[in-house]
Amino acid sequence: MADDTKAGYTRDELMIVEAARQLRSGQSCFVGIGMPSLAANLARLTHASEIILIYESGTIGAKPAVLPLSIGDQELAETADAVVSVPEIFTYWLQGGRINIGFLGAAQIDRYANINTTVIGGDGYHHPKVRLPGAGGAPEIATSCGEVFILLRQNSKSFVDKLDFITSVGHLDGGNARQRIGMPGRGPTRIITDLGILEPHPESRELMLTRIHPGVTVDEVLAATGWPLKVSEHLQQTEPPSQHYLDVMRDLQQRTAKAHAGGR
Amino acid sequence: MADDTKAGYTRDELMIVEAARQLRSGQSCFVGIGMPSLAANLARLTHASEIILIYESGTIGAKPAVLPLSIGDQELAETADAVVSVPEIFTYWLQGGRINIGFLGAAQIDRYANINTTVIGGDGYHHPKVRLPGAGGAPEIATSCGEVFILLRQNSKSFVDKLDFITSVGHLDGGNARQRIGMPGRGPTRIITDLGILEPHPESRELMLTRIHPGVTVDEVLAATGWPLKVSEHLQQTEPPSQHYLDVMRDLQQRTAKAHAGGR
Amino acid sequence: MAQFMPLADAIATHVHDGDTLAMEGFTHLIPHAAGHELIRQQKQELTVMRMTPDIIYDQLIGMGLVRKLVFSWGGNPGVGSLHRFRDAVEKEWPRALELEEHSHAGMACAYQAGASGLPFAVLRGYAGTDMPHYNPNIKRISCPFTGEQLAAVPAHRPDVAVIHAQKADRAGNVLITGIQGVQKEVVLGAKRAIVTVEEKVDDLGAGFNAIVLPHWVIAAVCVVPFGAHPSYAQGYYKRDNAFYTEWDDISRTRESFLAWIADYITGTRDHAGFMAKFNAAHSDKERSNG
Amino acid sequence: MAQFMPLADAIATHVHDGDTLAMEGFTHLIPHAAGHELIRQQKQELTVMRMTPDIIYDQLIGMGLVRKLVFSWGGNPGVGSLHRFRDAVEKEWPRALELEEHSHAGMACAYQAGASGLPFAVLRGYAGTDMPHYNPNIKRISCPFTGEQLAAVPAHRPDVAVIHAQKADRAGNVLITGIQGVQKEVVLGAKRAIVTVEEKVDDLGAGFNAIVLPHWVIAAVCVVPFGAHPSYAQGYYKRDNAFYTEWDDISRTRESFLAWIADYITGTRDHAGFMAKFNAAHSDKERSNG
Repeated sequence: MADDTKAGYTRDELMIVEAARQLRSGQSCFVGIGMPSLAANLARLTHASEIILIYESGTIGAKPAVLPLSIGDQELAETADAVVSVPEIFTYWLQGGRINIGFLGAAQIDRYANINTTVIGGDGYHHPKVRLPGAGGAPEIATSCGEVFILLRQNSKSFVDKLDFITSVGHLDGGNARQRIGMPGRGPTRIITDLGILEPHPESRELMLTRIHPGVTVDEVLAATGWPLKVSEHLQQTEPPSQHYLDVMRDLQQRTAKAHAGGR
Repeated sequence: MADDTKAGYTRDELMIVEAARQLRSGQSCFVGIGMPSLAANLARLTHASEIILIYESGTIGAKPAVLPLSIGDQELAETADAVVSVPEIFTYWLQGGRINIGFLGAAQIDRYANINTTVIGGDGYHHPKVRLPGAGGAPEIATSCGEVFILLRQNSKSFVDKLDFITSVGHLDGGNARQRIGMPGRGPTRIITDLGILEPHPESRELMLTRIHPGVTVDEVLAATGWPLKVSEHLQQTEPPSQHYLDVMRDLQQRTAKAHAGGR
Repeated sequence: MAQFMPLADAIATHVHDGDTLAMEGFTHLIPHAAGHELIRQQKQELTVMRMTPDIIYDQLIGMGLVRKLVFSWGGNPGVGSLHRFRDAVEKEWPRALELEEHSHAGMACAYQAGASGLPFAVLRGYAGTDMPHYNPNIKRISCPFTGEQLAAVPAHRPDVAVIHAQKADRAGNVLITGIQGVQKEVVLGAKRAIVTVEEKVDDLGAGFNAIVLPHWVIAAVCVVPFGAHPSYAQGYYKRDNAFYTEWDDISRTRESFLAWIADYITGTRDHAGFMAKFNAAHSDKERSNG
Repeated sequence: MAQFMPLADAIATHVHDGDTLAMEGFTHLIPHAAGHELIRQQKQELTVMRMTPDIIYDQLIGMGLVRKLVFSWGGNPGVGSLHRFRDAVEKEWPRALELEEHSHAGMACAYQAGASGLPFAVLRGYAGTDMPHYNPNIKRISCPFTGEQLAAVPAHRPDVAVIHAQKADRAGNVLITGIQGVQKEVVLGAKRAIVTVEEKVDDLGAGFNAIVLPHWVIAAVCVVPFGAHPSYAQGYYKRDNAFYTEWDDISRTRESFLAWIADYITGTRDHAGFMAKFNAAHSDKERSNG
């Protein structure tokens, strides 16, 4: 975990706020549990009150007062505009092209934003060192959403030269590879980390560092990346998070902790 | 329409009662509007109280107090165990193999119980003399139900040597033709008419007259059939309808007429 | 995002000459008011699709607005023939009508494929029938695992879907209650969707698992009371079975059909005008019959 | 036709060694009580399928009852790893575990195909991933109209489906309220279905469009209050989030896992016994923590 900075917020907090700031009212957003859910709900509680949150449990337009601990929490069902079956959410809504933004995490990511959530190390798929949970909804989120945001702490274990397994496709081997294999969505358009933001080059689709967070150096980002990361000629600095966003986020996290503590 | 007989019932009434008697409690039955609906509800109100009626509007386990005038009457929705979408009824329930009995009518039928509800006469499909409503649910009812009962007044216009159009398949050109093209259901197992009952020969699948209604002669049936109809060596006579069945049926029809008269 | 607007504006804005249009409703919730408005606005060269083209399409066909019909059952439910449809097919009046003919299962699966963003649907159907001989949009496909031969139909992706529903809330979320037909599929498979509703409410009062179409998949919501008449709206009014029977007479001749349209559709300004005229005429009739 | 019977009888009657079993529930309504009963009855050589094999399958896998797992996401939701699953894959303890691995969309569509009586499902997925290299049940198929390459997966047709729901009426019709997951599909795609419910009622009180599974698609209905614990049942009890966290500790070592099973599962006679023991232990714990 990143340390508290003098600025009064952690790098994780900056990462979440920055992810939230990428979202806009009116967008439909396919959200997983954890950081993506925190970022999307932060956006909903600040500048993007009309954002539409969709969870793969079939809850469409969920407006949870506290963050869900599972993808199918009753809080999601109780606040949703509609609850549909899991097959329907994947066919009519995701594959049907109704989702603007898909939010993904990953265990590993490569320079073309392909991701691995399946196995790491050992002797390949059948005898891995670490067996991860697997694909979940990610392969088709990566395929069918209008665009994909990836939210991931940056270090050389997660940002790797070569994936142990391609679970979900980013830009494959770059260029127009997605179009070539018939993928409707634009794929990952930004990788939001605790150090900065990476975006695919418009032609090669190789990830470039386009923004860097306050207090982070380019060398630090390069050291946290398992390939020779390209840096944009127009590298910009991320806006620090406003106190309002920090307050809303921390309040949401506290409400969540309180609500789930009395679980039994 | 058939005349009243001395027996105190019409041939149409006998046809309906005979169709009802073919059904059993616990069977799931895919029902269309008109005579099949009357027969199936008569069965439900007499010996087969636990029969499960399914209408293509998505109403499963409907128990209408009066007969529906359309396949999607509110009476069906209000009395059903479940109301599902039209795609679901055709995929999960019909194609899913959940229906024991499908009830069909027809404009024309041939000796292998193939049926036509599309076009008659004229210059073929594109310039017919009579344009009929078309297929509706019939082709897949004929394909996927455990077995199919066909309910149809018998005359040489409807029982024809050659169909103008094959809308739904019975036994095609006979023998094991259904199995050959991969149809899961057994197809039409009985044709219930106002003159008798026709059943497919166990091997050739050509329809044979196996039962004849009281007061009907074999010559009369042969004259009402547009091909040289085979007659079973073991031809039997249909049981006359009991007064109880006639009473229940007439009461249902009266209730229906009364309910729908005050329509506006 | 759903915008509330008068029905005339929704039709004018979202339906163009030459569009492919699907107005669905399975006996229940048939969007008749929207059909009437198409006639008032004389939309031309339409391709119309519908599982059960009943009175609503008989009217469009009789007025010559339809170039092509994609369908699976074309009758007057519980009554008999659709005379305008038959006249178009049998006599090419007022114009020839191109047909693309499916089974109900084929249509339902094609709508599902449209909603699912797939180019085609697979079903076990049509085998042995004459239907594929006349419809090139019915093909065979092999299961890559078992080799079983199945049918394939292309997805239905209409330009415009039109449905009727009971309620919309202020945001434009729409609730359908009762027999739901293929309405969700046609809305999600279409490029634009117009929904007419009985009323606008503060709160849909929808329980878990109710059929709610979120506002952001709908282009226009129009409040049109009795918008499904002579079809019905569960919880609002019953099916006008008598009118389905009357339609058999009205539509039987070209003259009586055109007179009825002139009187009731082009002779009224909107659906409220239609309903007022219709109710007045039919209460007179009942009196004269009484 | 649904028969009411004790859960132990339903498992004994309808689940056989070597069966393919799908116990579904998407976070909500996971049939944990039925999973425990499989352990008590030591069913062997099972193939189990489930989109999200969480604690319920971690237990079956840890007890060595599972030969093969068909799945799409194997973690402890909101907590982390499934340690028994990982131990089986990484160390083959207590036995090697064969995997058939899909995406959620692939699993959902395979269940739909099973319910639909089709041999396979089509989806736009898996392209470019390594998943087809390790799962021969992911193939490519061409659209016969557009030529687009899509993915195909075979239908899921388990021998037995097991789900949990809120209510059954006297006839055995079952009502599911809230997040419905793939429960309808798995029941309709299975050869036999066992449904555990919170309670038996005279009248389901189901509105239009509620999720009702009719009695005649179900083999056995078992009244098992708290049958989804530590998952939740909308309207009855909340998710026991604390136990999901505790499971991380319990399941981390083989010894602590086996001790817990001996204590809570094989050491109790049925689910009522389990819940009594569980509640007693956890109220003690809360007291000792307090």
